[in-house]
Amino acid sequence: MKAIECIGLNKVYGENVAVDSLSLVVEHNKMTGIIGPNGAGKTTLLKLIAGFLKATAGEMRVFGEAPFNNLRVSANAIFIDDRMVFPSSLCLDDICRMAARVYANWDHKLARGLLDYFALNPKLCHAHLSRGQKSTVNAILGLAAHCPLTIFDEPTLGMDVGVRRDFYRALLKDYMQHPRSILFSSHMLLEVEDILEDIVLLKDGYKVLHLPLPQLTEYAVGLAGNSDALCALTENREVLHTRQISSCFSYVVIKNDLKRGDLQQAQLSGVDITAVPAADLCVYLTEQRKGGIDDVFSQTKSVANR
Amino acid sequence: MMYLAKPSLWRIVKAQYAFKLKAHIGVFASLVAVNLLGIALSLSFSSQFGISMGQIWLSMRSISNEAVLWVTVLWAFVVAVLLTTKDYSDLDFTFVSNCISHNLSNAVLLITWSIAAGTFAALGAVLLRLVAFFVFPDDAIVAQNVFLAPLELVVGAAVSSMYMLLAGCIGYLGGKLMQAGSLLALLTPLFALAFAMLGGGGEDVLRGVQSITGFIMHETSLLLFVAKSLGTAGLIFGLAFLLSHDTEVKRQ
Amino acid sequence: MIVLWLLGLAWFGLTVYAVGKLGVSVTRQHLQWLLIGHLITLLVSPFALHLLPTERFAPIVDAATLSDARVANRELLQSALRGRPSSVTGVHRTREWRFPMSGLALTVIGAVPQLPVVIEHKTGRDGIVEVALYRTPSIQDMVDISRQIPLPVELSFSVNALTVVQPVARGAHFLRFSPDAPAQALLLALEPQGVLPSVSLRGAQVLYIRIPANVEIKDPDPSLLFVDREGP
Amino acid sequence: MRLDADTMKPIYLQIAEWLETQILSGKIACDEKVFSQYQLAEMFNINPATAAKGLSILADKGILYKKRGLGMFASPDAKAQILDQRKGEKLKHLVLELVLEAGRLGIAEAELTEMMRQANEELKGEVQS
Repeated sequence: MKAIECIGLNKVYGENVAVDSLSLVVEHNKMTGIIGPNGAGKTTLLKLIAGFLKATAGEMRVFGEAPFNNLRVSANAIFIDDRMVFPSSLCLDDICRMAARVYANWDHKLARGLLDYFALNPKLCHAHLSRGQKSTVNAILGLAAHCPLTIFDEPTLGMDVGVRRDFYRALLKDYMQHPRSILFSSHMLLEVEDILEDIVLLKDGYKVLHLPLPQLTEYAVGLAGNSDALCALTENREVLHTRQISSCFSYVVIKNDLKRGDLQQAQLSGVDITAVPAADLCVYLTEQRKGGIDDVFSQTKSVANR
Repeated sequence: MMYLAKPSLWRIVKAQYAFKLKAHIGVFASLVAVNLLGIALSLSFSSQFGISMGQIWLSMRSISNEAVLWVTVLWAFVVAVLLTTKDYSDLDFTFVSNCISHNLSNAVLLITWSIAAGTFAALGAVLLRLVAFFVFPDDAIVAQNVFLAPLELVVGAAVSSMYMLLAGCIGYLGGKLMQAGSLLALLTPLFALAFAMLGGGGEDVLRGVQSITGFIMHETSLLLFVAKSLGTAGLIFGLAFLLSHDTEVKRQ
Repeated sequence: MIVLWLLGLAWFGLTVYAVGKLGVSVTRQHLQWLLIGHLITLLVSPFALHLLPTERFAPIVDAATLSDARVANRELLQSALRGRPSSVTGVHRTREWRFPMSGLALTVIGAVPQLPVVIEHKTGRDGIVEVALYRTPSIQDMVDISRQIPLPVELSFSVNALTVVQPVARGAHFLRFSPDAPAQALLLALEPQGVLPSVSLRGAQVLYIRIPANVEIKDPDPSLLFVDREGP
Repeated sequence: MRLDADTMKPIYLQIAEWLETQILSGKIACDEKVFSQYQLAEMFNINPATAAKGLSILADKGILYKKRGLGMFASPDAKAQILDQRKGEKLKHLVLELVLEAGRLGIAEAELTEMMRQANEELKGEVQS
């Protein structure tokens, strides 16, 4: 069963194209990370999926139905972000009770247990919480709702490291006990990559790739060594990232289509072959800037030397 | 695998209504404040005239509860506009909602608030009399219209509630217009004005407005009055609903 | 009244200050209590209204009473002159004084305009001067305002001289309520209830003095009137 | 239990290696049931799908076998297989290093084999004496 299916999805705000002919299929009961730099269209895509926004063009199906303004999709999805609106006069307990009324699978014991664990008094007002506490409460709501489609849009903003770690573990355990489709957007892939199954990488509103995480780690390799040797190796290959380390030594990331012979050749010419961490790869794949930050400094230096 | 929930619209509307009623308790508190304000205004803006009877000066102070009524009508309007603003509007979409359930629960909420406001306004007239007793301790009280008959109170509450509902629906429509796009909100009154100018001057429009208000206000049967006001309110609300049916949830 | 307003204003200001400065958070419970309290006040007020002292009410007169009052107004002096000031319906004896006297001559000082003084010789010689103030209702716009404007006449008696003190000009304040506006719109049609006719009826007054048979009025003022007894 | 986040090795490979080490050290005996993907996910705080990939690598190599409905079990020859594989990998790597170094030093192939033979004899002698 497909949880999400979109074909040629477009979302335009005035001049700004937030989502650009995006096609995506997410199978049900997968934990998928939506990764991309700021402004890649993550939030817009998630809001389109949650049915908050209306697509400008293209088709979008969530559990087989168009999500915009759809009560059935809304009842089966929860959207967690740091801009969730809560009435300031109600306490956390009231909010939980409301969630219990509208979400069929609401797990009250889990909600209570998590609130208790994070030392959040159910009698507290949402308005009186700190930013991190608010994020924690939102995340708890997202977990306890047990929605077939659970969307977390940067849920950890403001949480400190310990809480973040606990939350990731809670998410993983809850996911294993109650498998469901989870979308998790973050620009900090490093922290969450272990618990994700698939990754959708976005850039400028389009999909760069959609791969299971193990495949992503094999997607590219890093080559470090003599620039000349690297040149020979990278000829006719897709170079994803280059970094000049010294005048004759550089680091290149290429798409992993090396054959056994190539590996041998590399080793013989003194080139180190390393795996590229998924988080780094995502950065390389979505880099908008030309070159690296080092180039800025080398340019200013050459100007100064002149 | 988790089963997919089949929500019933009515259940969601009920939950949203109960949630908002509880969440917006401040609205009721403001109603109390407005009620007291109306009473204070009624007391301070009482009309007064004097006559002299030989050596004796007679002064007659007239107190009307109209201030209570109009302040409450204004309250109903403002509250309805407020209900369409982002913070209030997005509240539904935190959890399960669509436009229909959102608007329906708002409608029920407006009806509840209108009935409360109407009742408050009608009973406020009684409280006004009681307060006036103590605020003007030296005045003799003309024993007319002091005691309101139960029927008068009930009819007063019902009629006031309808005024509140109408004001609320107009406010809701205005708020939704504003949310739909500031341009449209700006243009609507301009168009109306231009239309009035071209279509035979302001007097016709005034007469039109009068005939509309007269259609509702000058009704002698309570049932017909309620039916007419409910119909008009429903019409206005329906317009607001159609206007906001395709609105996106921005949540920011 | 101004003091009351100032007090209210001060209370309001203090509350706002306290909430703002001391950070007293207004919780839902507070608001609930405020709401419940106000609702109870509203619901109780119709009953509380009935507990108010009736002395402060100025009753509305009906057409019959009005015409009675008109007749009484016209005929008070006449009937007083005939020795029966209270014989007309609607005439009230509002004040009475009794003064014991020793001499045989009484001086009445200070005639007040609009206050005829009628003197009657009693048949007995009990040595007591009885004074009574009679009046007919004052009606303004169908409201009986007599009670609220008692004639401020004072009498003093010393050494066989009765002094009528000039009434001090004073005001009477009335409060009236308009009918409930929204209910009126409908109920007016149900039972027509026009505006009260604007009648202004000033009540007539008579100071009626009864003196013992053996007492004479000294230096009779031309404005003093004497009971003109017809028959026995 | 934690995985080494600093290493460049993908997690599923680390899982596979960890399981191999468990088998080598005898903590998991032959024909014994190994951890399920969910147990592994819990232990290492990773997605169960990633853990499953680690298991499937071992299954592909024949170190684990699947019993339908029961889970994954260590093969009877799991230990030997792992030993073989590690030997092969390590030795191959060392030999490559040796050949590369010899090339840089300009040592001919015959000389290199002679050196290896000598080293082997010396070792034997030491062991005997």
